[in-house]
Amino acid sequence: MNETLLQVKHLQTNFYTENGVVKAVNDVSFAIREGETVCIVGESGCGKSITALSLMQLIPENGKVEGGEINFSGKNLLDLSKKDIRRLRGNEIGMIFQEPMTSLNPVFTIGEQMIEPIQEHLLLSKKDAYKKAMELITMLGIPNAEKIVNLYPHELSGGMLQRIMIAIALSCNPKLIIADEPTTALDVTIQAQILDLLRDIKKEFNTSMLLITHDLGVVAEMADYVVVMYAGKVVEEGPVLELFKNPQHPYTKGLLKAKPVIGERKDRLYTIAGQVPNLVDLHEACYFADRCEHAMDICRMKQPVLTEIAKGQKAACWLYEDGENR
Amino acid sequence: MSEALLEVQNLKKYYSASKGMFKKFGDSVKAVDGVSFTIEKGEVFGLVGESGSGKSTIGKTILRLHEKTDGDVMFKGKDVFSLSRKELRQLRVQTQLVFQDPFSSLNPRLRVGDAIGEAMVEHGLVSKREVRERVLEVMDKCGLSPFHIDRYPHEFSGGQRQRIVIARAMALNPEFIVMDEPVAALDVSIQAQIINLFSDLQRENGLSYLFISHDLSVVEHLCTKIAIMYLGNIVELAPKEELFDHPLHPYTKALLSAIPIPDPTAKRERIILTGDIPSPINPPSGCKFRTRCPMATDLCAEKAPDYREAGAGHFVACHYV
Amino acid sequence: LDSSSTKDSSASDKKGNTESSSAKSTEVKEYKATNLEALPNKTKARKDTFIAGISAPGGVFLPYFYENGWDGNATDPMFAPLVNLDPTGKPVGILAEKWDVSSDLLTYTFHLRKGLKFSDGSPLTADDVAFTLTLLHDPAYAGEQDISLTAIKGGKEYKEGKVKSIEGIKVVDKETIEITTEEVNAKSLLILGGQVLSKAYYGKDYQFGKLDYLKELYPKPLGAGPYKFVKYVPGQEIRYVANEHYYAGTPKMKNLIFKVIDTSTSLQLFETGELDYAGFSADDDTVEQLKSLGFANLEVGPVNDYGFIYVNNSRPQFKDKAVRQALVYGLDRQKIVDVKFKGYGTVANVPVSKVSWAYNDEGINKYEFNAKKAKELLDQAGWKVGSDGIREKDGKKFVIRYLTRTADDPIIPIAKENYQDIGIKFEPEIMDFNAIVAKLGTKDYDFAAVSTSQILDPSDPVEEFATGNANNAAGYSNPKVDELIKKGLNTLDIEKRKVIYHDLYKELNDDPPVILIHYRQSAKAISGQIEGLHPDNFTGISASLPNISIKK
Amino acid sequence: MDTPNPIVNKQVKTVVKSPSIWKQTFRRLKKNKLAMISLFFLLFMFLLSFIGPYFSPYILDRTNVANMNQPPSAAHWLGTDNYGRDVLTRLMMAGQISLTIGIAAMVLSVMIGSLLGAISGFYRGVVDMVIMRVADILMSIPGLPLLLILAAILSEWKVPAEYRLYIIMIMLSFVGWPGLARLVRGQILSLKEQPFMQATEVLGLSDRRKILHHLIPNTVPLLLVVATLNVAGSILSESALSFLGLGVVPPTPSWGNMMDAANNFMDFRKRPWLWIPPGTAIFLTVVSINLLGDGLRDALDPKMRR
Amino acid sequence: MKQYVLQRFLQMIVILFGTSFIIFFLFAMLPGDYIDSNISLTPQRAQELKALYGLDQPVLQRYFTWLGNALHGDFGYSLKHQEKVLSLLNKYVWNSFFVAIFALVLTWSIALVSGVISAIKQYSWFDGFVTFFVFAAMSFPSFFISLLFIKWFGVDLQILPIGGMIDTGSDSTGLAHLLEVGKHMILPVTILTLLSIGSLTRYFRTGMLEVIRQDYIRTARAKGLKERVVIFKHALKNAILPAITLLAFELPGLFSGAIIMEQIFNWPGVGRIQLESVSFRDYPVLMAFTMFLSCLTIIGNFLADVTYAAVDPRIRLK
Ligand SMILES: Nc1ncnc2c1ncn2[C@@H]1O[C@H](COP(=O)(O)OP(=O)(O)OP(=O)(O)O)[C@@H](O)[C@H]1O
Ligand SMILES: Nc1ncnc2c1ncn2[C@@H]1O[C@H](COP(=O)(O)OP(=O)(O)OP(=O)(O)O)[C@@H](O)[C@H]1O
Ligand SMILES: [Mg+2]
Ligand SMILES: [Mg+2]
Repeated sequence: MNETLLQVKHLQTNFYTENGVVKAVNDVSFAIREGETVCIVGESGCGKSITALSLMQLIPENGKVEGGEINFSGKNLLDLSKKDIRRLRGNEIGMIFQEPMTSLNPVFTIGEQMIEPIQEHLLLSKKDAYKKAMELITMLGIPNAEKIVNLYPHELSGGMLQRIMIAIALSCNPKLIIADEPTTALDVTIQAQILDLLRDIKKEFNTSMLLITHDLGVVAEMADYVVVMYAGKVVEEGPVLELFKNPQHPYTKGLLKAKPVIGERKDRLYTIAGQVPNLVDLHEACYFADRCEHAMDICRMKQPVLTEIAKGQKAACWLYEDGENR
Repeated sequence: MSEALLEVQNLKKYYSASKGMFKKFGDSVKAVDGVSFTIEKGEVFGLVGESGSGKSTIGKTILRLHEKTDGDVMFKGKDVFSLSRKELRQLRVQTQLVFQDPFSSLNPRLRVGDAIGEAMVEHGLVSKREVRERVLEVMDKCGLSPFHIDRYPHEFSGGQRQRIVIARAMALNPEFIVMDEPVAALDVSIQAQIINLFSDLQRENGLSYLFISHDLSVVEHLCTKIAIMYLGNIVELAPKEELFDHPLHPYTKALLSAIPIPDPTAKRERIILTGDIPSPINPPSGCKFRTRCPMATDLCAEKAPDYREAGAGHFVACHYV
Repeated sequence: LDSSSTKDSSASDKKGNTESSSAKSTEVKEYKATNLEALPNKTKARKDTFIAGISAPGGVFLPYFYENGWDGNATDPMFAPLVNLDPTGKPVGILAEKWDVSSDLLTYTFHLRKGLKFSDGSPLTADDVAFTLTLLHDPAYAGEQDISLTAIKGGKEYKEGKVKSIEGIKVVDKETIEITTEEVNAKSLLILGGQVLSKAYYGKDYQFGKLDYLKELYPKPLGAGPYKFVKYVPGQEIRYVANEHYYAGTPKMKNLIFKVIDTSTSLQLFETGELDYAGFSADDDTVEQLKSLGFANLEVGPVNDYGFIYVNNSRPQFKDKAVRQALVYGLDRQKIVDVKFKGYGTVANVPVSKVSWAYNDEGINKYEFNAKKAKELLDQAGWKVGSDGIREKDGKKFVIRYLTRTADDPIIPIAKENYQDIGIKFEPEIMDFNAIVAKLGTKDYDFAAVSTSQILDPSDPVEEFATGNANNAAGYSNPKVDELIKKGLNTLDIEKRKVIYHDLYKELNDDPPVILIHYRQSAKAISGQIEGLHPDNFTGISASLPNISIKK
Repeated sequence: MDTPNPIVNKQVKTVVKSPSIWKQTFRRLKKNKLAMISLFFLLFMFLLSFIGPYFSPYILDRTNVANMNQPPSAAHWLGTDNYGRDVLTRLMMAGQISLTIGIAAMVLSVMIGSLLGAISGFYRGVVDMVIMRVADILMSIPGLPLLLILAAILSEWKVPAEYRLYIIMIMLSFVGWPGLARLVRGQILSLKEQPFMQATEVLGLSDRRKILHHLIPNTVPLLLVVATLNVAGSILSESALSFLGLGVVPPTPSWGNMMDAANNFMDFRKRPWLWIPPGTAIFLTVVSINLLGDGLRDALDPKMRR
Repeated sequence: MKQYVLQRFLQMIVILFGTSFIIFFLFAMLPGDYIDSNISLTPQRAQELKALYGLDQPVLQRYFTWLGNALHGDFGYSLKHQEKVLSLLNKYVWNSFFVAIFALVLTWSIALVSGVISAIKQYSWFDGFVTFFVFAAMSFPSFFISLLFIKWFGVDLQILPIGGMIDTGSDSTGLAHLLEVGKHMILPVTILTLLSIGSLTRYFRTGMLEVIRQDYIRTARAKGLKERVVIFKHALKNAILPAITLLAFELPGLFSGAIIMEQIFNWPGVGRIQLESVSFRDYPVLMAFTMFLSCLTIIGNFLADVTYAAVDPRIRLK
């Protein structure tokens, strides 16, 4: 059994806004073992990206990690000095951002931006770094690498930019890759190619991966373990097979039902009625209760905790609590 | 028989590729290299293809955000590129575009409510007093909550921004929308909600779409006609059922085989594309796909295949079908 | 914007010293250096160099041709004149041993000293003098010397190209030159006896009507003064070295430097030993400061000019003599002087400087500030106070627009207040010098502040009051004055002229063409280790340059 | 049992009006202590300048030579100048002029400059060429002769002193716009290429709206800096213009000409009460305008919201 | 690109003609001419002199005479200095240039660093100090600050010369000369730097405040780059865009001389020449100098446009 590489415990990240405190990540815990791929899925706006950014300690200025622990190879990242964190970033933890267009600096060429971490962490010469950058570009299926390195971000298509972001994240062979929707802008053939690539890397270097995606197909292909989030909280988690076969939480069930499947050709897609709560004024209750088909009185009064229901599978739902806990 | 809403004929769009402004190198990027299609009223036209094959470029060019290089675009029988300023302004109400990248297409200094509402007021669709109500309505349809209205774009998650952009386009009640990856950033439940909204609008208001997406399951669900693009050209175009049931072009086949299935236990056979990935700056001779095509022959290198009708309404560009 | 082309005030003040017979120029106060130990190290380190300040030389080092008064100062040490003024303003011979004037006062004969040489060793003869005067008659000559004032016989014809030489200029022998003029003019002597240019050097390529070749020589001066030119560092300094061919012997001080300075920091430059000599406009702050230095010899005395306000006599409201008198009575000139010079200025009532031999204020009305009197005079003149407190006559308000160059002109607040009190509206307006001059020329003004340039001859400042004089910016006309002006120039006898000018001053005092404001003083600071320097009001330091030395 | 709290805000039918941008900005500004102090200080300066003189026992322009150059005392809190005038009274009167000029010239030049710059950067092409070339010409004509000529014309037309002030303000902004316009244009050029501007095109917004609501607000930080710097510049250049006969006409005081009155070394060394008060007034005004500008900048920056 | 440059070049020529025309006429409109400024001349003499200098001709004719000569490279003689205008300017302009260029480099480097630090440590004591300092320097007129510095360093401490460019009477050459000039330059350069540093610091600070909150800065951090690199490379290049325009403004400034500073420090620069040319109505100097500055302004603006497009690849020149 591989060792745990990353252990997140009770992570709490809040944003201070005019309208109040946004509890974007609210007591989130999970772990990633070496060589394991953990997927986070969940409602858009539920705090997936912020969770990832909290790990890198790159949350926007008006936000703050206010509690919890992030243990990475035995060190609590929250205790590290700025310098040590910097050394980890890009080198041991690579991150792929969700919006590639705004995430690349418009005034530097692709090449200039790619060689930076290579030079910084792998200490290669500029020439070698360029060579490596071009290799990466080719590896990610973008033709004409020598020309691409001289282009500016706005001259590439969305998919190309996303692959550039992936290339940057992979460039220093990190131990952990955090990928925030890495393949949304890619066509399926390229996506398949990239997923293969990620898998190869994972196998070869025993790299762990935190994958955030909406595409349940991708989850099914890539994940070893899945964490489902809703409104800043983990509502269910479990090994991928279990979870797809046997979703427990009503939200997870809804998610799986909502996905259009090739060849099905339904008239309407299944949707979960209602809307996500405002993360500013959350009350003591199950946050999903208002949209839940099985909502009970208790759901509106007390928050369920994440408990193990089946082997390795946990859910936070009153449906599965024993009577005495109520 | 439904009328043609949008007619695109042999559209070309080349970007001149240059580094900075001093050194010119290479030729132009042939982002769109002769594309023709027709979208009828009430139709959802899917555009699928390789990343970088020119989908977004088509979307922007037919709405005259870029100047074309060649070809014709007719909207409701009028040439889009020869519209007067006034006519163009009318076109802007009738047509909309949802950008691929939602964040950068939102003005960082504009509150979301204003971003959605301003065009409505500008075009006199609602009065200033009513606008807020109308905005809330649209937001609700697109899965946004009322409390979002006074926030600024950077305070949203990727998916929420996507919904803002969709709401902004919907607010004008257009007849035709270009959707550039509108649902890629959305989680499936919201995605379902939005897609349902799209089909409702299509059904009830006769709204037409050019729907650009990588997610073939969504495309299959929503679109009536689908075009597959490869490197600036449409390689196959057919009604939905026809395309999914009888794909002809080898690229289409590869594409369909690569769709990830949301079932971890599923076994699948993927057509792996190997070979050099060509660049739009100097595409390969003959058939552009030949470098990666499992069935390429010498003929493919010599001659570009004709774009022809292989069945009823089923067009394809390949020598071997 | 220092735009007057007058000579350096700091180097041109007269020392009214004790031997002077004139009883009027006695206000000079001297303070001797008390502590030579305090001399700045820089000064102490200088053994054979004397440094004086100069404001803004332009680099044209040729008398008559420079366009910039400072260049005039720069040429003084290099080019000696035939005749110059002594510290009392009377002519003395320099290169000319003596001169004779014919009894009809029309012919001047200059007798040059024997064996004069230019600084390159070449001889200086009457030919050079003749050449100099001829050059000034050349039609291409564009300098500011107006030789026509002397009315040399045949000069006009020469200028027009009708004759080949000037009839009135006659070289008698190597050392004697005779110049015949056609009009008596008390000022001709100084013009004719000006600085001498070498014919051999400056006249080599001379052709009638073409003077451009001289431009080449502007930066390479050659004269017969006590110092010769070494080097001009543009905008920085002019360096000279003692001229061994100087007629009175090689000057004792080997090196002379005119350093370019700005008046706003000249005090600091003197204080830190960058300058051996500096002149300042005197006020109590400056004098105190200079005294406190301890190492400076200080002379505080009057300056050879005066300040006044032009009044446009051609405007109806100022035509009336009583009104002009009222305007003088109504202005607290003492206050202006006090504010401006803080105890070192006096109110002017005579249109000549106190250092001039012509100065005489006997029987002169002092026009002490008297608002009541001013009001009476105005009332009499028909200017009645209107409802808004402003006087009016024939429906016209009494408003004075006053043109001045600087915003901190003390006349502005004081005149505004004073005139307000007697019912006149005073509107100041600030303008650049050239614009004011242009307005004076077209008589498009009410009041304008001016200061005279250095007064070499008492006639200089008053000539323009003559009716019809083209420079009569005041538009003043008084037949009696016209006559006295003419008379003053028609004799060369100083005693006679004194009387004439006294009469003129009395007349101008009663019927004032302008409002005289101030006489000012200057503080001249000389480093304690310098001996023999006696700056005067007519030649500045140049007269004593041959005599200075460093105290051992 | 109390009723459970609704977790989700049900669609509120009664539409809450969103606070206007100005109200919101001011609310945020209020949280910035420095900016508020500055705001109050500026208000204080205005009151002092426009109301203060009425409480002064001294008549503004009355000279009193017997009383000249007095150091601060109980009778003259800030001493007297070399005409014996009360420095405090003059300081307050001067404030009227300096504050007006500083702020009005700033507003005017920022308006002209940003608008022309935006138009030029937005339309490019011929419009851009014309505006920029006019700017080039204006920038290459030396200010000094231009101002001298203006002075000559004003005096020719006998424009009364009190109106000249307005002309100077217009003049200052007229001379000042090309620089600002170029700065703004530069920013607009890159803003214009950003996708959100493409989005406005898709929405069919009018050019007016694109410029005024989308482009210029994004240059606000720059404009605020220029504006605040401009105030200092205008206050000081007013006195420089006085020398050319364009500024306020003495004896009317302005902070700038009060400072200039102390331009010799002796006043500088011996009579600090002549220059410290106007200098400090300018300094504090400029600093508070700037801090206020900073505060506004932050308040208007959506990403700075807390 | 070539076409763009050509087009701009043609525009430049047109503008230069326009400017020369405007300036000539403005100048002719100024009350008083060169001769008028000499009050001691008799009217006849003044008339003669005007004829000699050609000042009595109609403006248009004078303009075309001037233009004709200028096109032949002949800018005439200075009336005041009686020297060829070009050689006159050449004598003084470099003195101004050297002070200006040192001040420029100093200003930009200090402003850059302090502006950037102020921005990333917004509202820190450093930011406060910089703000205070910047505005103090801005609130006092330049002559005032100059006098203050002269008093401190020249008179009280006596460590720096009060004015001029060389020690009086010095004939030093080579290195010694450079050192000597350098010493005299310290105060003028400091003053010029102080005067212009304020606004620039502010510009950099705002530019930086805008940029450091962008997503790509986050990316740069995520790559594990040193904070220094993140700020001074990634953020700065974006923040510096408006500064390019500012830098272009500096080009003519390098040669135009600083009138007040030059006067107070007796710096033999061209500022004084320019001032004189205006106040004496020495039109050949003024025209030549203004045309020179116009060229520089236009070139500066052109360079700004080109550099702008080079630094910001999103902008395309048309
Ligand atoms: N700077 C911010 N200020 C205030 N709230 C913020 C900020 N950034 C994010 N949020 C809020 O935090 C919540 C979580 O955002 P996050 O980006 O983590 O969502 P996500 O799960 O990644 O969603 P998506 O799948 O749509 O990207 C959202 O509700 C969002 O509104
Ligand atoms: N502004 C531009 N300048 C130069 N080249 C560009 C520009 N925009 C796009 N391109 C090029 O045009 C081609 C097509 O781009 P486009 O954005 O249309 O692709 P796409 O099909 O939308 O891809 P994706 O699915 O990745 O978004 C790409 O090769 C891209 O590099
Ligand atoms: Mg996200
Ligand atoms: Mg795209």
